[in-house]
Amino acid sequence: MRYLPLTDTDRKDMLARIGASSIDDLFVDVPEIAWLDGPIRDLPMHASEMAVERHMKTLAGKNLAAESTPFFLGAGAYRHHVPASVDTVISRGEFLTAYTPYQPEIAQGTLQMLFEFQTQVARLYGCAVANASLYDGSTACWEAVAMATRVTKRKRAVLSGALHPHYAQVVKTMAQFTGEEIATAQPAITPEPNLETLTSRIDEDTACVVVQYPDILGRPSDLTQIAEAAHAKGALLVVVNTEPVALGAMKSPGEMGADIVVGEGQALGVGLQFGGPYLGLFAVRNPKHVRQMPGRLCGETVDAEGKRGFVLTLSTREQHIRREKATSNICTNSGLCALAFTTHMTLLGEKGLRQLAAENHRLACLAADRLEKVPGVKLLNNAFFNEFTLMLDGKPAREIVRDLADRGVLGGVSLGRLYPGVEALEHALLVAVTETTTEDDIETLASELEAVLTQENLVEPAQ
Amino acid sequence: MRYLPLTDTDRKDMLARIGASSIDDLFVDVPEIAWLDGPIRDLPMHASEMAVERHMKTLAGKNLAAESTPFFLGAGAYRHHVPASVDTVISRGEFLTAYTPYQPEIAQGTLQMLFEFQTQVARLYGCAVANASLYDGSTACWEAVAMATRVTKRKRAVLSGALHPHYAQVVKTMAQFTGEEIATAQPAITPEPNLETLTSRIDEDTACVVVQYPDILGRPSDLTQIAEAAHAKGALLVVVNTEPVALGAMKSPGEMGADIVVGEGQALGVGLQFGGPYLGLFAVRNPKHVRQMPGRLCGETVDAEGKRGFVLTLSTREQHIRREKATSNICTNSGLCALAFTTHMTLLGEKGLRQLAAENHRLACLAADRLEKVPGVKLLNNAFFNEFTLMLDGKPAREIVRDLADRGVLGGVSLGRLYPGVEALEHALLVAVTETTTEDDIETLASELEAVLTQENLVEPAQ
Amino acid sequence: MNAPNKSGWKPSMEVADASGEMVTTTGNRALMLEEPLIFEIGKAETTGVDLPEVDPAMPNRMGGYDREEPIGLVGLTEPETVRHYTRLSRQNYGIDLGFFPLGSCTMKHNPRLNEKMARLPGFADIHPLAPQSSVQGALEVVDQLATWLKTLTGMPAVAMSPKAGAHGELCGILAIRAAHTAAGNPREVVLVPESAHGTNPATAAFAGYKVDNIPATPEGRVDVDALIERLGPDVAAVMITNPNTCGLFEKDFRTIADAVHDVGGYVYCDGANFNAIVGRVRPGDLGVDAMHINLHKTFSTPHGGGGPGSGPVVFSEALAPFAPLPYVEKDAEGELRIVEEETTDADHQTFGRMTAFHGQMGMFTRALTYMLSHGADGLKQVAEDAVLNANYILRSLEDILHAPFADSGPCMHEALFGDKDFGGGLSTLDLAKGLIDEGYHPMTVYFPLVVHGAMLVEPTETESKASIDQFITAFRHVTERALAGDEALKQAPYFAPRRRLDETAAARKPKLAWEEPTE
Amino acid sequence: MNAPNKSGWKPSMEVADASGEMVTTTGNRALMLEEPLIFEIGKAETTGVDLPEVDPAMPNRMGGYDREEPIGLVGLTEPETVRHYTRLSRQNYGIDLGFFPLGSCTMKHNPRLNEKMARLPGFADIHPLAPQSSVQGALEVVDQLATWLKTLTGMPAVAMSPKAGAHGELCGILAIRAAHTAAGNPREVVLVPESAHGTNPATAAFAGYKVDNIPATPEGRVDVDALIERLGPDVAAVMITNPNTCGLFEKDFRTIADAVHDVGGYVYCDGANFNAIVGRVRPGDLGVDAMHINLHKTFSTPHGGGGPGSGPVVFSEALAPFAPLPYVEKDAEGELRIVEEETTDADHQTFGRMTAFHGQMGMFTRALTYMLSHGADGLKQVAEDAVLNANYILRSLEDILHAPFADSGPCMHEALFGDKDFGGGLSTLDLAKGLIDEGYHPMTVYFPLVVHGAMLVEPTETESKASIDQFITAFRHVTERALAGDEALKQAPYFAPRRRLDETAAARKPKLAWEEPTE
Ligand SMILES: Cc1ncc(COP(=O)(O)O)c(C=O)c1O
Ligand SMILES: Cc1ncc(COP(=O)(O)O)c(C=O)c1O
Repeated sequence: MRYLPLTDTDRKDMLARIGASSIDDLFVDVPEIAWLDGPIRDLPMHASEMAVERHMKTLAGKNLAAESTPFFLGAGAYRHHVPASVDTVISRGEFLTAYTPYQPEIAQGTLQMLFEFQTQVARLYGCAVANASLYDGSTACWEAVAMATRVTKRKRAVLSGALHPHYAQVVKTMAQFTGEEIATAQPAITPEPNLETLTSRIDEDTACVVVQYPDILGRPSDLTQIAEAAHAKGALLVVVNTEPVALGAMKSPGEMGADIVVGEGQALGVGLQFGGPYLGLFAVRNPKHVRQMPGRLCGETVDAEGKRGFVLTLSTREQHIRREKATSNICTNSGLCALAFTTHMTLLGEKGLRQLAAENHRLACLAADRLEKVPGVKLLNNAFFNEFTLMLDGKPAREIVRDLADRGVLGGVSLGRLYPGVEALEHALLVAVTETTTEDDIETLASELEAVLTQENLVEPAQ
Repeated sequence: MRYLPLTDTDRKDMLARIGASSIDDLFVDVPEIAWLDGPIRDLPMHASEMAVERHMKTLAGKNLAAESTPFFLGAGAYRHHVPASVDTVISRGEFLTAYTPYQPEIAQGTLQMLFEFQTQVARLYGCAVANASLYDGSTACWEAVAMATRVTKRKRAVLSGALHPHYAQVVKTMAQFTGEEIATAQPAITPEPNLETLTSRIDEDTACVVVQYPDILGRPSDLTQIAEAAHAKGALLVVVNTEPVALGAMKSPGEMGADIVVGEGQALGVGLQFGGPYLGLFAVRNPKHVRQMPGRLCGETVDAEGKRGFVLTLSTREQHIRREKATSNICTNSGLCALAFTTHMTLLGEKGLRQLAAENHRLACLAADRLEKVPGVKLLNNAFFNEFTLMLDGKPAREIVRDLADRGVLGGVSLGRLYPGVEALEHALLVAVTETTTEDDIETLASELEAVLTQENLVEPAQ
Repeated sequence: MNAPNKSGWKPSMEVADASGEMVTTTGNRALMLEEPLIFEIGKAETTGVDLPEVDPAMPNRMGGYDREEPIGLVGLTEPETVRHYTRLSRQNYGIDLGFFPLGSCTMKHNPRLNEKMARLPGFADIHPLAPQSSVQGALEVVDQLATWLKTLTGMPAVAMSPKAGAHGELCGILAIRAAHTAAGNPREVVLVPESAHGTNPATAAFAGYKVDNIPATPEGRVDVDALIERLGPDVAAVMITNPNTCGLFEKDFRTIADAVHDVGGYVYCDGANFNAIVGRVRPGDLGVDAMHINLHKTFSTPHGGGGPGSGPVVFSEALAPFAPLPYVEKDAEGELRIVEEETTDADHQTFGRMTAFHGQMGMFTRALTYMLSHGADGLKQVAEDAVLNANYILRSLEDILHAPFADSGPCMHEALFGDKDFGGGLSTLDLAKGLIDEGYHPMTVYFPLVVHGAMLVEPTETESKASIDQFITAFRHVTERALAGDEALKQAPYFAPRRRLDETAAARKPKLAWEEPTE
Repeated sequence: MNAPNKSGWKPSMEVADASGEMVTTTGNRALMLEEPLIFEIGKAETTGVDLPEVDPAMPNRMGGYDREEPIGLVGLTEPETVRHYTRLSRQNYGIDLGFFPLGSCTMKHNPRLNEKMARLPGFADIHPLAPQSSVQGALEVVDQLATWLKTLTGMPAVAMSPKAGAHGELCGILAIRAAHTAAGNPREVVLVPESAHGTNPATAAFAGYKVDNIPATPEGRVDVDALIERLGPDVAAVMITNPNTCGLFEKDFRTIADAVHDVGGYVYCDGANFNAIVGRVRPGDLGVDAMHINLHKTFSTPHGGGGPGSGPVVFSEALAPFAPLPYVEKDAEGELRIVEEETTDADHQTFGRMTAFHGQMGMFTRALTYMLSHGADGLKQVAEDAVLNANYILRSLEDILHAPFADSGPCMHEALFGDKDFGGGLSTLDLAKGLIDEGYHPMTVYFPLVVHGAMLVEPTETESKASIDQFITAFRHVTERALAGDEALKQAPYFAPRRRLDETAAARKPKLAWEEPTE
């Protein structure tokens, strides 16, 4: 088999050296009850590269790739153009086939890139320190809540209703086992987030308040106001961002007083990938909180000759040293996705990121203007970055999304998909627009949406 | 622009250091008549990666990729499965972005791989020494003729009629300028090559006789017999091979007495690529002929500490040293294609190459049997490896190929395409079958061919 | 790029060659190249993308939250970017470079077909919330992979969404907790052997359990008697790694499992070492209730310098109803669909959602490609060759190194050694650094904790005999130096991009982000 | 892999560190790894592909030509293969690693988008003889690229099939010969300046011409008077490189061209250095009849360690009819088609076919991608930055190095130096090897032949100022050592994978293929 270098002669020679008469001798400690003879049934035998490639291509061919269709999905996962050189970098065997940098003398490549990554994330978020990545935005969100309870020694977390529902669910899942109390709400369908309602829920037992920026409906909020309210009660402000590109145009959460900023990084370098692997970003504004952070941290130091170098540091927070007292159980994180993110960010730089953000916003404004003109469509948002909420007349948005898909347009994410069974939300459609969206795509969406909405109002469908 | 690191500040600073007031100062030696102001007209301005990618993908989308259709083309370019790891290797920046290994101390990677490549090619061809590659099989063929004239000091080359017509044309093109006399003929449509006719054309003025193996119609010949005839007259036997996989099953030209063996190497590692870049292979049986060889040669040596290493050697044959007395004018050759070839060959090894050849032959036999059953189709060949000639009733094969293409089948290469205007050949179709051909593909070709041939015989087309 | 005096390299730190005669001003040593930080070479106004200039007059509907202060990022053009990361990469060791016997981490070859398949737009360029009819092929990947995992482990259910091994552990423990809770009492304690990986106790604690350690026997296995002794109604679960982190098969796993089940507890198996038995042993036959599988270990998805991984969890009948959302199932018409909503029948009492979307799709495509490549026969061979290679190493080094469990029977996929008898104050660390100079990535050191100065060597099945033989020669050589107390080893590595790094200084005054030097 | 004692490395040749204390048995030095030949580690029975076993009973219709003897090949599995070539690659220098100022070779960054586009199945997986209706997109690539080349050069026609620069030269000279022949007399002589690249005289000779040298002036340009003097009815053509290989623009090109035309000769321009003027100067305005363009220089297709290249040739009206087959043209319906047959009207007197198919498609897609990326404005900037960088280097080193043409005006894309005044018998070669230790690929040395100990430095436009500044510092440092006669330089490089290699021994007893050692 093409991945197995031992020959039968090798195997014989090695068994002889070991003093075993057959390979079965090496499995003597397996109890009889668990012995199998022959390869496990019901599974195919080995196959050539060509045969496997055919099989996988057939499966891939059954999916509608975003690149081949007008595409407007967001809701926590954004499609951006990833420069070709990003793949060159992450495909370097020295990065791809390395492990966590436990031996820093021969892992400076990974370590220096992580140090650069941490710096980029911290600056993007307006924070002091970022870690070397977590699994994704949603788990980072839980880690932030858990950290806030450690820092404040309080158990109650207030979640904004406009936090991505999957993120809220992850937090609630964890909290049901660990005793945190999670106060949450459904998003109110209003042109602007209602901060009063949110801040009124903060009390003396509140460890943190968790707000998404821009939120699940695409609306920005005045984080300063929430920060003040939280800090007044001794609580921390946790801000979640699912679209890092937004921060190329919009004030950072750190600048506005967030204590912990977490987010999803897939938008840069990583791609859609049907939801994973993604990239959890985690940063704190106050360097004093560093020792409460979850995950790996890369730090600068010097070698025995005085040359600058990098190492994983503060590992006494981590499971492999601290075991049950660790700040998190995370081990393998999203190293290669961090590399993709940092490479993309390096290509962008301050200038490119700002341009990218501006271009996203420009096209989103165009799309909002155009789509609002479709009869039966209303734009909810007063403000947005590259994603906004449309209110649709007629049948639930979830069905409209399916109708659009039948016409070859991936028109957005319905709130019905995100909040199944919640009637109040079922006519809302989230539409995301990025630099990959063309003006033709916008026109196609507008006309197909119009067709779908009109058709629906006919007694006999035209088709 | 994304590929240009100088900033405007850099440019200003650098001009100052140079003592120039503007960039125009550096172009003062360009005569006024050739000055242009502003970017050249009629060309577009720079574009983003995304825009360029879209443009190129649109063009790519207008071609019918072999992978997406039953595919039977050969005639000097063969489609084989290239293992994914080949692309990993040739994409390594250290290989991809290196130059010809002029500084051997920091080019051992390229040099050692070339040494291994030369050894593989020499063994495949049954020769003593192979060079480090030429452009492609057709130019290698001319180089062989030119070398034979140098070795024998004679001017006449006898070309087999069954030599790939493009190769014969290249030889004739060159010869018309350099005074060689080229004796050539058209292929005779016979089940076996007629060696008598060929050997009868060899005389005391003949520098070499050039034979393809298997030939353009897919037929093998007894090279031993030709070698004897050639050697009897003091001429060299040049053998051309366009399908290296064949030599995993068939006797090598070197074993049968060929003096110079040349060929096309694209079948391994390189791919179809619409005809280029390809890989010219060149080997000699007699090591005494080495100093008459064209192209680069990599040789083993030692470094100042006695460690084994590799260098380009015998460069006194080459243009950069020998100038007008060089054995060839070639400089840049096909280095990266050689790397792809050698990587693929290393993955195959003796065992894999033999298996690959056997699988090609098995499927070709299957196809020949099946296609012969189609009414109006006759198999010409008595013997073949993975390509054979069919004689088709009715209209010229060239049109039948087009009809098949309209039905989504790339059914083969018509001799009409290769020998335009030669009526005697216009009903012949070359069909190549490789391990990438499925039994379904064969069935599809058979039934579509039957449909096309039948349809043609109807007075009113069914369609 | 590479501005002078910008990297950590100071001009005064010239490099001298062996003879002390040759020095370089750049700090480079031919192909071993120094590289500054992007912040030292990049510029705010430089970019490696071509996008329209920002037009301040353009409509702005961001609600007044414009970012006015500089972000503090720098850019590089594409040539500079490719070079920066290429130079950095060359300071790294990877499997592609040589033997990487990092015990417990299973550094096997990452087949390149996997990489190619994962990049097909049909897999890489689809949105997790795309209409399900438009991603049936992706759901088939999930479904086929799930089938392989269930069949290989002999377990009836699998949760695909966990993002790595530790996340899988969490998934398993949360299901156990949910099952206990559903039965009326979550219980308090999870038992974890001393030799367990740090993620085991950390996970149990993260899920709200108290952790009790179980001792190991002198032969390197779980002390069954001590464990059974400790069992009681407070014990929610035991977490046992099998094959364990000493590289041994837990012979009495079934006995333990039965005893745990008898007191109403659940058995969590850490399946990080499944690669030793895949295709030969089905954990389902041993009484396992939940087990995570690191696709990035057993099924060859690349580690990428620290992730991403993927940690699907197989479940027994008892735990299956509690599996997390979302999951993929076939509906009546045979169409695959993603179940994202809680339902409340007996078969579906999900403990909830662990992550935003459906799991590590990019790893699924790679793992499935790997499984199809090997097939059932190949996977069995994988386990056998991995075990053969490890035993070969164990028996080739046991005469010279302390091999504490050499008499405990054959090892599985890894061979464990200890640091006894080293001379001159030399340690496991010194030996590891000596191996770096020899061109190897060191084995895992100081883990598991049950062996002093532990060295855990895992060759995997993708290493050739010649490679292992050369490693044994080098390892013996460095060991001999350690036994002889060779002082020079204390300073190793000599030839790596950096000499030993000061980890204490790094932790004492953490410098975790770059700051503009104040001059 | 890496069996002990298999590579050139002998066990006795241990590596010592700076202190002489640390040695390795493997010959490796941490990340600088030794690697044996495949023939030393591979086996005839090992393979890295999974194909059916050969069935001897299978039908055999090969006519009795079975290969019975072993071929002598060896195989490696995929893990071994990837590692073998990765280790080898790490012994190579490339643009991705650092500055590669190889004069005349134009080692500019190879954009990764180009690589990605060339691999699209719609380009990479199409057959050269596929029905033309099925490859219209490919023909559009050829056609669009042809349009760019004609527009950029201001020439009316272009032949796309030549496979590299030298093949392009051949194409041009054959067209010239065909034109002369058509006019009744092929003529005998081609004039070539002393400073020309070796391919120029070699090509002329290959095409059956006698070569006469033209001297250079002390300022580094063609001696116009000598050239005009030599002109006559026997002269078929002059071949002039512009910008020339001394890095200077041939100011009098037009004068020369007119004089050549006056005697009925043709002007061939070696366009290898077109990168210096692209977008700013159109060779068509200077009287050129034929010029090849190295897509692998000016238009960024990668050199790949020695190729492949691509050398399209632009033609004047006079030569256009003689262009080789095949070519792409638009038919009446606007469909593109490949013309493969000779036709015999006045507009089509092709000299024939130069290569089997239509040219280097894989390079065309890359070059077109590059052109579209830069656009007309970007290409102009390319030329300007390349020239700016070269002049910056010239002026930053002329005080310390012999710069023979420093007073001849600004240089174009490359700066030329000579070896005057080195001490202690040190040479250009020693200086080059010293730069290797500093982490650079040396410049071109001993070419052009008109300058003693020539050093031709071509930075290209894809180098940053910081990179060039560091290079200048290092170059000055090594030059100072050369001027001071520093003996240590004679032994350089010290840090590369190999010390200086014995080229004389290699040529004396050539060993050009591996042979099983006889023991
Ligand atoms: C035995 C064991 N358990 C659990 C883990 C954790 O897995 P992951 O790193 O994927 O979270 C590891 C990883 O090193 C391990 O070796
Ligand atoms: C001036 C000059 N002319 C011609 C050539 C030959 O080009 P190629 O190597 O593509 O055949 C070169 C390449 O080095 C060159 O520099």
